[in-house]
This record gives sequence, structure tokens and C-alpha cells, in this order.
Amino acid sequence: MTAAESAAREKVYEVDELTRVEGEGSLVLQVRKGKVVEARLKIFEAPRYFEQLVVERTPDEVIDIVARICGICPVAYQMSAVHAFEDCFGVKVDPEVRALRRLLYCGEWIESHALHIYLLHLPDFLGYESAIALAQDDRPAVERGLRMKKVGNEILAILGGRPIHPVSVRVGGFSRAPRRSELEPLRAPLAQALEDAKETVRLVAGLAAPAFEREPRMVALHHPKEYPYNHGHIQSTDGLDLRPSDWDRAFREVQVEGTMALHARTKDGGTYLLGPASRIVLDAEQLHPVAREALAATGMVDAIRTNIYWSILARAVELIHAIAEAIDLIDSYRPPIEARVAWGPRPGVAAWATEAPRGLLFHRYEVDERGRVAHAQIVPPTSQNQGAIEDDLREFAPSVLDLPDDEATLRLEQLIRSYDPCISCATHFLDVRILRD
Amino acid sequence: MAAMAQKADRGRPGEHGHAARGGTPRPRVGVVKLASCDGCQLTILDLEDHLLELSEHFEIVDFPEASSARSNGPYDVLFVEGSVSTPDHLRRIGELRKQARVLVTIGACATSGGIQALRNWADHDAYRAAVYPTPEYVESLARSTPISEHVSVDFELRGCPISPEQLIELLTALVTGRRPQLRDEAVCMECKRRGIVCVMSAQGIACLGQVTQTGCGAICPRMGRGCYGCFGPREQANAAGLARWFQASGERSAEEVGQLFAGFTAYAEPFRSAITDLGGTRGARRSGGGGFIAAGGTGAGRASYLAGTRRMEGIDDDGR
Amino acid sequence: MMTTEITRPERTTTAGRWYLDRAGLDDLVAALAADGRTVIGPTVADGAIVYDEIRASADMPHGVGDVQVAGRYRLTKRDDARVFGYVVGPTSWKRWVFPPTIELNTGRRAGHRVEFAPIRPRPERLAFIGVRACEIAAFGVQDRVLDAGPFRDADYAARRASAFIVAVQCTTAETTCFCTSMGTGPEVESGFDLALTELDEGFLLDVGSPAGQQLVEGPLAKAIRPATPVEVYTAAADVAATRARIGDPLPTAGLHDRLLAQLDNPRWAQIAERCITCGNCTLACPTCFCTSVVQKTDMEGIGATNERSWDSCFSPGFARVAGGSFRSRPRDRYRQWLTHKFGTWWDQFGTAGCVGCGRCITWCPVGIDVREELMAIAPPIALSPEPTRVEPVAASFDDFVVAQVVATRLETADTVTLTLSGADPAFSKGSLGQFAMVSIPGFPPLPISISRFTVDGIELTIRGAGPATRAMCALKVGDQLGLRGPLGNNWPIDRAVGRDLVIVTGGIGLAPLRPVIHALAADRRRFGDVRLYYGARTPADILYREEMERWASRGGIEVHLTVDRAGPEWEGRVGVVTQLFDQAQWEGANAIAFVCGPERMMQATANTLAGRGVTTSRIYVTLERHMECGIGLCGHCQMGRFFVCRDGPVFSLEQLGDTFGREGI
Amino acid sequence: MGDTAALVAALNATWFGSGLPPDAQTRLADMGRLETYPTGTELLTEGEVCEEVGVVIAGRMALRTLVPERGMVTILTIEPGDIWGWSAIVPPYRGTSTVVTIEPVTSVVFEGAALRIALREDPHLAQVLYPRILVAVSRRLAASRLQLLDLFARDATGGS
Repeated sequence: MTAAESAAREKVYEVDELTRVEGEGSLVLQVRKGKVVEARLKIFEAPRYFEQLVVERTPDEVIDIVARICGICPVAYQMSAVHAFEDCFGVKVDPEVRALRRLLYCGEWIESHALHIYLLHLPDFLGYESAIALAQDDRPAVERGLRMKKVGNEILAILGGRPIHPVSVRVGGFSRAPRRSELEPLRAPLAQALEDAKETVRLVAGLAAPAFEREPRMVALHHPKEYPYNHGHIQSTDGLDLRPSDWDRAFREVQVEGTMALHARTKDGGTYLLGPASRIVLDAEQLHPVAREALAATGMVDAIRTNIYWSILARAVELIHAIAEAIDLIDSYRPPIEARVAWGPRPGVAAWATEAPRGLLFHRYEVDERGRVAHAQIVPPTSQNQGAIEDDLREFAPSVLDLPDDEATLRLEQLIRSYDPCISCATHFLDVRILRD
Repeated sequence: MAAMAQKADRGRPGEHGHAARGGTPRPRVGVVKLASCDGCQLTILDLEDHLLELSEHFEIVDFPEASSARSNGPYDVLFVEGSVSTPDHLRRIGELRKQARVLVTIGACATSGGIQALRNWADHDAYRAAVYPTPEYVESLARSTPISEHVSVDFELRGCPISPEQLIELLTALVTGRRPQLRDEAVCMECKRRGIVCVMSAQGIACLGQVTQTGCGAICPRMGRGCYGCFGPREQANAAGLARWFQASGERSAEEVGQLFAGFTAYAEPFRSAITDLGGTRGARRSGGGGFIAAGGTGAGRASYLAGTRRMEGIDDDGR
Repeated sequence: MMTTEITRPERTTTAGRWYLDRAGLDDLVAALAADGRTVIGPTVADGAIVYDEIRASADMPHGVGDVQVAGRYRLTKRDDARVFGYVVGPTSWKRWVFPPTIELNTGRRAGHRVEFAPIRPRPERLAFIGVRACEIAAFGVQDRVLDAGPFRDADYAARRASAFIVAVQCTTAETTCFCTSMGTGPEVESGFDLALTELDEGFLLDVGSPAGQQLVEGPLAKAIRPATPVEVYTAAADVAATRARIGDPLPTAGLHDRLLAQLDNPRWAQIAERCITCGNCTLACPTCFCTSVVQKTDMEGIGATNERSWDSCFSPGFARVAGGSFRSRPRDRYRQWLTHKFGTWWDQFGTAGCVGCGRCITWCPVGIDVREELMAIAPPIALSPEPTRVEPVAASFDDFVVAQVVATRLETADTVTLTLSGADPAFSKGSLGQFAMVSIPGFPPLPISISRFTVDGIELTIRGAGPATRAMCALKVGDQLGLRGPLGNNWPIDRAVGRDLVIVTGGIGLAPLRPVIHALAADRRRFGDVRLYYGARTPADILYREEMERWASRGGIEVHLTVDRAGPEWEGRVGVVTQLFDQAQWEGANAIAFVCGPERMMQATANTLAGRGVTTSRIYVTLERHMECGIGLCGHCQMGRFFVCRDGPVFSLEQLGDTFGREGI
Repeated sequence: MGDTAALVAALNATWFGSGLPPDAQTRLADMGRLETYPTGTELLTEGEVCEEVGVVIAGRMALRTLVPERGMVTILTIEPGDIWGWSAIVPPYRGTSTVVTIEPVTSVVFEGAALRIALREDPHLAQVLYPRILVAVSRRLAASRLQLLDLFARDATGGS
């Protein structure tokens, strides 16, 4: 097919069921005369009404329930919720509890990033249908990924009872804090994981990524003293600076015209990018020295800023960070005097944003005088990124129009996977109308 | 591991001389989801130490979360995650059943309807309207239901999420062709074996361990809190007896006791009846519903005896 | 007929008795560790005292106590530094001698061949510190089950043989304890290497085995000194007090037969409504031994490991066979457990399966108390809700026998106790609460309560309020009078077995209850808490003052006194008798009450008791009516459907219904 | 003013104070103080102005009255949980008997005037407190009636 022919024709690229993403979604790209007229990432995850399910529940029940929005990043949901409530109720937790929460988040980042890099994303770059297929040819690489994922899961299991939907996060702290001796067995595998993560950075830095440049507005938490998990201010590459409870001063959810989809936009209607690449760009100074060094060695900071395909590298650098910080946290860990401080509910608005592996996750609850939720709003990173994804698709698509359909579709899918979209998270953006010419 | 890695002939069962599998192709395995959080299928990927070994025993033909390779059956073993929650699910589950020789439901959503089944006590339209600005676009059924309400199920793995140990046991049993050994007993048994001090007797924390099926490793009591029943009711669970005790001993109101059962396996009997007997779910009442939709019913079949008639009791504890 | 009498083994400790101060506990732990043993002892974890590995006395609970009732356990802070100031917690030593899960063997298929390899137990050398009497008894029970032949559990035997046992005498008890009933405690008498009794600052140390003796002569020699007689006495007294505190909450006489005769009792179904069949009781029990084997196979399906874990007869799957479970209903499973523990265990192993540690009561999440269930299903004695009537011996109107005054005692200014002998031998068979018709010729015969039964006679306590009673009070040693009786029914003291008893009385009303108190004191441990509330008009009117002090100091009876009026010199309580207990702490749910006094006082008492949860079927009063014949023939004492003399004088309020306290009946 | 928490705890240990709504407890605790009196302290004299009302926490006290020709007579002893000095909130605010400690006594003590004002101005406090005061007083009354009957004076039972 020549360029002229393809330009003349109208073409619809469809990926019925996106694979190696979490949840169910599809992609429709409509091209007319070489121009993309429609780019839409569609979600057909069944609605589960989480914002309603938490109504009338107590804060601790809410923490258990919202974890179920996503099996890959339940901790992120628990963290945004617990900080929202604690902020609203004026609860001050023990510093060791704060450290333990960072360690818990490290576990989730390690697990999620290792999963995404090795099991979901790397096969794209290397031309395999799955990590299992990849393992036939490069078993050590897949085993490396699994090793890191396992240590992330082990951190979660020790702190929270199990890796998926851990049970110990409570308003005021934890239902139980581990003894020092319980964290000991993590040291050796974490040391190994640190080496594995460095190797991962070397591996992914050497991959070939499609040439694609765009400079989206990037948004992430920023904290002067630490790489952001639970604290810091919401900042952006264009100068935003907000408390994590004030997300809705700068952003809002909008209904995409002609559809049911709720996307997040800045108040001026712009799209923005969340996630590892944004964090690396905004928070590079706060990376763990080991991670900073590894990043510098690649010399690819700019590539991360401008080419979303390099989010895999950003993720790998964060993997080093999370592992290195986990080691430090374990070294300096002392069990809190009180695993959970006593608290009482206050009516008001409980809002907070934390950094899920995929980016900023915002929760907002209206709490009544009995401490029960009256209204809830949950804005997951994927629904915030969706605008940026579609922008990217529109811009990137012309470059693949000359490729055979299979390959073109693969490139588009790979682009979507670069965002690590978590579709089951996206509980309330939903597009059921399929526009076809 | 190294020895296994040599097995390049992926279509073959290997040379272990296992009579049952000798000469036959690897079983074709599918993993699909309906309404769920993906956590149970993630548990398969979390079998880090066994994942590659597994792929030698099974041919994974459908696992969208992990592989771009697609098939639409047939399956020797099909793992289904999630509850039946949309008209499309209704259609798909029937087709999937036809394609599957052995159908295994994994997790609380698939085995009991999941947390989203709390809407079964509520007014579905009110729920839809509360979350979505233009609810008429949203295709969802009034009730979220377990797979077994629609098609026959060969095995079920409980839990929110499922236990990796039980998953391995099931897979191993499928490989060997024996019956999986999954205990049907109270979480308490696991607590006691592990030497965990009972949080209910020693701290007065409400715990559903006694009526909940084991398998999780008693993680909640181990973590200093009460079991919230995510593995669902065990055989002959005396939920009514426990509910009476909670009310009599703990000075908890019927409503609060109902909330204890209104969790991730709320729609599984006898938890379902316990919740209904104790007045339905709080959230449902707040949203203007409060009725309970009779089994098999649509919106029209909703029993009205609770709807709007029950005022919320003024309970003011909940520092928990 | 199965006997459930438990004979206590002879005390084997003959070696010297030593004193170890509290700091010496570290020497003990160190000595055991130096002997290559892992030391297991009590330690605080997750809101309870559990048994776990300890490295020093600092790991043990200092100044920690516990409170246990059915379904509830809480730690408390003691106001001393005792290390063993609590009773048994959730862990039992079974965890170490019969672990929750062990691997039994492995099997493997290799081509057409199969091979098996047993996993031989190589138990580490253990030392247990803080083993209570009931727990030593539990070892004994498990020994009979697992290590007494004809087949033995080698793993258990090896672990059991390797353990060094440091026992502790109980100097405290909780409401859930009933070792006294099961004959297993609280005294540790054998089956240990060393035994400690905790004193204020240290321990009395007894040696129970050559291994213990070695420790005492070797590494512990410097940490100990011979115990002083005061220490030995105090230790014994503290343990005796523990026994008194526990009482005898579960009368076991004939329990085996009584229980097995009740397989169809409707109560089983009632329990099943409350019982969650969670199995906590069986796994908390130190003697339950049921297990199941699960085979773990590798993914190839050719290698397998057999793993044995604790199981429970409460889990439906435990009794499953092809075609279903043969104990399919929860009630079947509860019955299985209870009848095994207290019934068929005797037939199989010659002992009860229960040692009275109370764990199944405390750790039942819904607070089911086996003692209560056993009492309901297989009540200890054929109880009639009404007092039993004793056939009067001297039955006719005028059949007086002559008795002689052998002693007199002035109780108060107007009250005298006469000791009589030579009376009809029938009197020695009399029963608590009965009365006699007493006659001095010239005066009308009067009914007088018997205030004591002596070897060959009785005592009567009489207040000189009228001519006849004044004449009786004036009798001297050697004088004679006529007696007819004993008459009437008795206080239903058998109903009070295993219960708390509340005695409320005023004025001379104490006299008919005095024999009850004597009987209680003589067999004190068969009863729960016994409280006597007594009101008198003035301090000078208090009866049996010296005796009362003895009841309080040695009889294990709480005595509370009050008077209606007093001068400033009286420092005791002033007020009516009900005020003594209308703010007391005790619960009436398990109590039975005997009340005697003026009818208005009994009414007020009954109201207050009812307010504390003592139901009318458990409140007994003794009524006063004019009596002449004492045998129901003269009609004077008729009250509603009763003759007080013949059907009473003791009645439950339930029996009396609304006739009690009603004017004009 | 004493330590509120200690006072709440002390009140909670009595039937009179336990189970009161927390705000009422706090209110009371704010007004009260914890006092300890040695044996023999006369807290209130019959016929004189009664300025304080208290709840006994530990120890016992005697209520005495002067009877011509018989001297001081103890008519009642009161114990932990009992209240004393309730005349301080009932006109004419004069003691109906003399209150003397017969053991070392710990008591929560309120200024009668302050309590009166609080009960007048805080209907919520009054609503929860008056029933308890009424119970205390009616118990006292019921007991006094029984005492008045002098039941044992004519009681000549040797039993039946």
C-alpha cells in the first residue's frame, strides 16, 4: 500500500480487547485522508458503583472497600483514602507509621513496576506476545522480573497480610506493626532485587523505541525531602502548586461529549500526564542516590520527558528507587510505640492525593457527623491520563499509517501500554457508544 | 528449574513418564474476567516461583491481562474472575461455559457476586444515577450475581483475592487428576493452629472467622483485626447465631451487625439472609433504596417491605 | 456403673524445699538454656499471656493478671510484680508436644516403582516454665491417648520425653477454672521436674525428679536457700485459698452415666442455635487430639508429602464419608464433643478428657460454658424445684419425748441457746431448717427452729418474748423439756451445689439458717461464693457473734452485718439489711438465696434480690404461722394451698406466687 | 478544680455516676473536686446550712441525729456510691442529719450553689441527674420506712 493510497482511504484501526492492560478496554482510531479524525480509548469494564458502595460506611470500612477497585494497586487506594480521612479528622500518626506506609507503598511500586516492565510491556519491545513466550528465549530476564515482583509482594504480605488487598491499613496507623525481626528476611532478596533493578535499567535503556516526541503537561506530587508517595504538593511542569487535598481546585472531571466517559482535565480544559515519567521529570532531585546515579548513567532524562515510550525507563529507575528506599527504611525501622493512634470522626470533606504506581490518585469524601461517608469521588490516574493518551494517539497515528495493519496496531497498543493503564481502576469513566463510519 | 527450562517441545507434556498425561497435549487454559478488580487473575501472575513451571504444564491460550495471544476456546480449564453484572456478561458466561470442559470460578466476585453485590439491596437506578451523569448509557444489571447462579461450576476458589496456595493446590490436583484438598472449616481453626490469640475473646473485636471458610491463613486476626469474611461462608455457617451473639454481647445494634456481614461476600447465603434479617444495608437505605431484590428478580421484583419504611437508627459509635 | 471419682496420686516430692528469689528466675532460665534446651514460658503477646520461647525472665509477664469469663479474656495490671499472677491463657503445651502441623512422610513415584520415606521426629530439647496443675494433668491425659499403647504416636512420645517441666502452683483462679471439680488441681503434686509457688518476693521451689534435683544441686545451687517454715506455710495457704476460690463448679459424681443417659435431651438442639461449630474449643483444649492428614503434591504429581494437622470434630468435613457426614448436624457435633470429653473418654482411656482448665469456656467466641451445659443436660442430683419434705418421726399430736438441757448460752440480753441431749434419735437425722414442737408443761407448745444438730441432740435458740419463751430461756443445765419432731421440710441446700449462695436474715431469723451455714462450711468447695447478710436491731442484738467471726475467717463465707440503730460508738453499718447488697458487685444469675426474717423484711429482700437477677424459683423463704400440731392436722397454719408446718416452712417464692406478702391470706 | 479525667473515672466507679452521658460526666467533673477526709470529720451538721453535696467514692460515713435523752444516734451509714448532703440542692438547704466519717473517706464534692445553678441552667444535665438523685433519695426513704417499723423488736421467731 502506498502512502497515497492510504491517504485516500478511510481506515479504522480497532483493537477489540486491549491485552496486557489491567481490565478491559478497546481502541478505536478512525483515519480519514491521512488525518486522524477520531482517537478513542474505550473502556468496557462493568461499572461497580464504588462511590455508592462506600456511602454510609465508616472510614475503616471504606479503606477495605476502595482497595477492591484495583487488584494491582490496592495500596494506592488505601493510602489516598486513609490520608484523606486523617487529614479531615486531624489525626497525627507516629513517625514510624509514616515510614511503614512508605515501605508499604515501596512494596506496591516494586510489585507493580516489575509486573508492568517484565510481564506487560517488555514483550512489546522485544516482539513477544507475552512474558511466557519471552521466557522461552530469555528465561533469566523473566525470572529477574519475577524475583523483583516477588520481593515487592513479600513486603506487602509482611506489612499487610497479603500482597493483594492487604488488611492492616487503618485510620490512625496500622492494625498491627511488624516486629523488626519480621522484616529481616527481606534484606537478602532486596539486595538481590537492587542488582536486578540496576540490570533492568541497563536493559530497558538499550531497547529501541519508536521516535515520537511530544511534551505534555506533566503533573505529580513534589516533596522537597523525599520522592513522593503520600505527601508533598501537587506540582506541574507549568508551575502548579497545590496541597494534595486541593486537587479539585486545578482539575475537574468532564464528560466527553457524545459519550458517557468522564475524563479529568485542568480547569482550562487541558490534558496532562501522570505517572513515572512525570515524577522523574518533576522529582529527579529527590530520587534515591542509587536511582539518580543509574538514571544519569543512561543520559536519557530528556527522552523520558518527551517520548512516552521511555516511560518504561522511568519505571525502571523508580524500581531502583523503591527497592533502595525499602532497604533504607528496613535498616532504620523501629516499631511504632502505638501502631494505631486513637481518633474520633469529624464532619467535613476528606480529600487527598497520593502517588499510585500509575500516577496521582485523588479521593474526596464528604463525611457526616457520625463519621460516615455521605458522598465520594475517586479520580484514578488512568482516567486523568486518558486525555493525554488520546492526544498521543492522534499525534502518533500518522507515523504508522504506512505500516502493515498488524504492526500499526501493535505500535498503537504499545503506546497505550506505555501509560500502564489500569482500566478496572477507572470506575466511573465509561464509553459504551462505539462510533463507526 | 534448569532441567525444566530445557524442555523446548512446548506442545508436549514432558518426559516424566506420567501415565495420565503421557502423550497428550498440555491442557488448554483460559483466564477471563467479568466484573472484578483483576486481583484474582493477578494472583496467577503472583505465583512467581511457579509461573514458568506452570506454563510448562498448561498451555495458556487466553489470558488478556498477561498475553496478547487470543483464542476463544475451547478450554480444558477455564478460570473465570468477576461477577455477572451486565447483559453482556449474561451472554458471555453461557458461551464460555460451552467452551470449557472444567470451569473454575475464582474469587469472591465470581463465587458470591462480590462487593458490587451490595447494590442487590439497593435501588439500582438510584445507584446508577448517583455515579453517572447520564445513567441510561450504562449497561448494568440490577443485581451482581455469582457465576453459579447462571451456569454450572466445577470448582470454586474463594477469597478476595484467592489464595495462591489454594490456586496451586487446585492446579496440582488438575495436573494429577485428583480431587483438590481444600478444607471447609472455620478461619478459627487456622488461627488456633498458628497460635494467633483470638481477637474476639481477647479484645472484643467483631470477627467473622467462625462462620468464614478458611484458606486465607487467618491474615486478619494475624494482623490484629477481625475477619471480614472475604472467603465467604463456610458450610453450615451459623451466621444467625453469631449475629445474635454480636447483638447480645457487644452492645451492637442490629444495623451494625448487618454491616459486618455486608462485605465482599455479602450475597452468599447465609450472610445474605443475615443482612436482610438485620435490615438490609445502610448504604442502600441512604441512596433511597433499601429494598431487597428477590432472587432472579429484575427491578420489578423488588420486595418493598423494607423500602423507605425503615428509618436509620441513630447509632453513634464508630470510632473503629 | 462408671465411677468418676478421681484419686489424686501420692505426693512424690520428698526432697528439700527451697527458696528462689524473683531475680533467680533468670538463673533458672539460663540453667535450662545451658542444658541445651529451648525454654518455653509465658509471655505477653496480642492482649494475652501465651506460651512462647523466652530468653530471660524479662520476657515473662511481671505484674500482669487476667480476667476470664465465658467468651471473654482480658489482661489486667496487678499491683504487685508477680510473674505467675494469672491462670492459663490461650496456648496449651500441646502446641509443643503435639504440634499443630507436622510432616509425617514423603512418597514418590519413579516409573513403576513407588518409595516412601518417613520423616523421623528429632525434637529439640525443650523446657517448659509455668506449667499448671491442670496442664500437667493434660499431659497425663494425652499420654494415655497417644503413648499408652497398644499403638503409639512416636512423634508425641519423643517430644514429650524431651521436655523438662517447671510447674507452677496456682495462687490465683478465674471464673472459668474448675480443676477442683475434675480433680486435677490447683495443687501440683507430681509429674514435674521442678515446681514453683510464687510468694511476694520469690518462689518456694520443690524438686520433683532426679533431673530437677541435678539442677538444684548444680547450676541453681547458688541462687537458692532452704525455705523458711513461714514461706512453706504461706505457699500452702495461698494454694489452699485458690482451691477455696474455685469451689466445685461442676459436680462430677456419676457424670459419665448421667450424661450418656441424655443423648436425646432437647438441650442439644438449643445449644446448636448458639454454637457456631467453629472448633475453637477443641483446638484450645489441651487434650483434644484429633488430626487430619493432607497430602501436598508437587506439580508433577509424582512426589508427595503427608502433613498432619490438628482437626476438630466440629468441622463438618471431619466425619465425612462417601454419602455425607455421619454427624451432619451441628447438634450432633456438639454432643459428640461433650459426651466424649465427659463420658466416653472414660470408657476408652480410664479418665475424663477434660482437666478443668476452662479454655473452652474463655475461648468460645460466643461464650458457651460447658459447665452450664452439663448442669442443664445432666443435672448433678435429681433436683426438685421445691424443698424436699422429711417425714416427721414423732408424728402424733402429743408424742413428746423428753430431752435434757446440757448447756445454756446467753446470746443476747433476751436470747438463749439451749443445748439438748437425750432427745429422740430421730432428731440426729433431722434436716437443715426443720423445727421442733417444744413443750414445758404448763405452757402451750411452741414451734422452735433447730439451730444446730449435735452428735446426740440439738440446739435451740430462743428469744424470750412471751411467757412460754421466757420460761424456756430460764431453763438451767439439768432441766428437762418435751420435744416433738423434727418437723417440716428443709432448706434445699443440694440446689445450691455449684452455685453462689446468698443468705439474708435478720434478728432471730439467723437461728434456722445456722445449720445451713455449718453444712456449707463443712463442704465448702461444693459451693460458689457464699455471702451472709445479717441485720439486727442494735449491735447488742447480734446473734452468734463469735461464731460469725469464725465463719468469715475460716469458713470461706463473706459475712456482712448491719443494725437498725446504734450509738456513735458502733462503727459498723447502720441501715436495713437490703442496703448491704443493693450496691454489691455480684451477679445474681448463678445465685440461690435463703431468706429468713420478719415477713416485711423478706419482701424487701426478695425485691432487691430479684433486681439482681435471682429469679423467684431460686429465692427460698421460711414462713412463720401459728402452729399447734406441726403435722398438718390442726389447720392453724394454713396459707393458701399449703400447711406451713407440713408443706413448709421453707418455700420458694415461685411456689408461693402472689400469696407471699399478701394481706389476709 | 481537680483533674477532670480522674473525677470522671471516680464517678464512673459508682452507680450514681456510671452510665451518665459523657458530656454530663464532664460537666459534673468540671464542677466537682476529689476530697479525702480522715476518720471523724464532720462534714455537715444537722440543722445548719448545707453547702456541699457529695458522692462517696471510698470509705463510709455515718448520718447521725441527736435524740433527747439518748444522745447521738446513728440512723444510717452510707457507702461508696451513696450521695450525702443532698439537702444542698433542696430548699431550705439545711442538713437533716449530721454527717461524720467513720472511716477515711474519699468523696467527690460539689459546691451546692454551683450545682443548683447548673441544674437550673442546663436542662440536659438536670434531665439525667435528677432521676438518679431521686433514686438515691427514694432508696433512702424506703430503707427508713423499714427501719421505722422496728421489725425485730417484736420478732420472737425461733424460726416458725
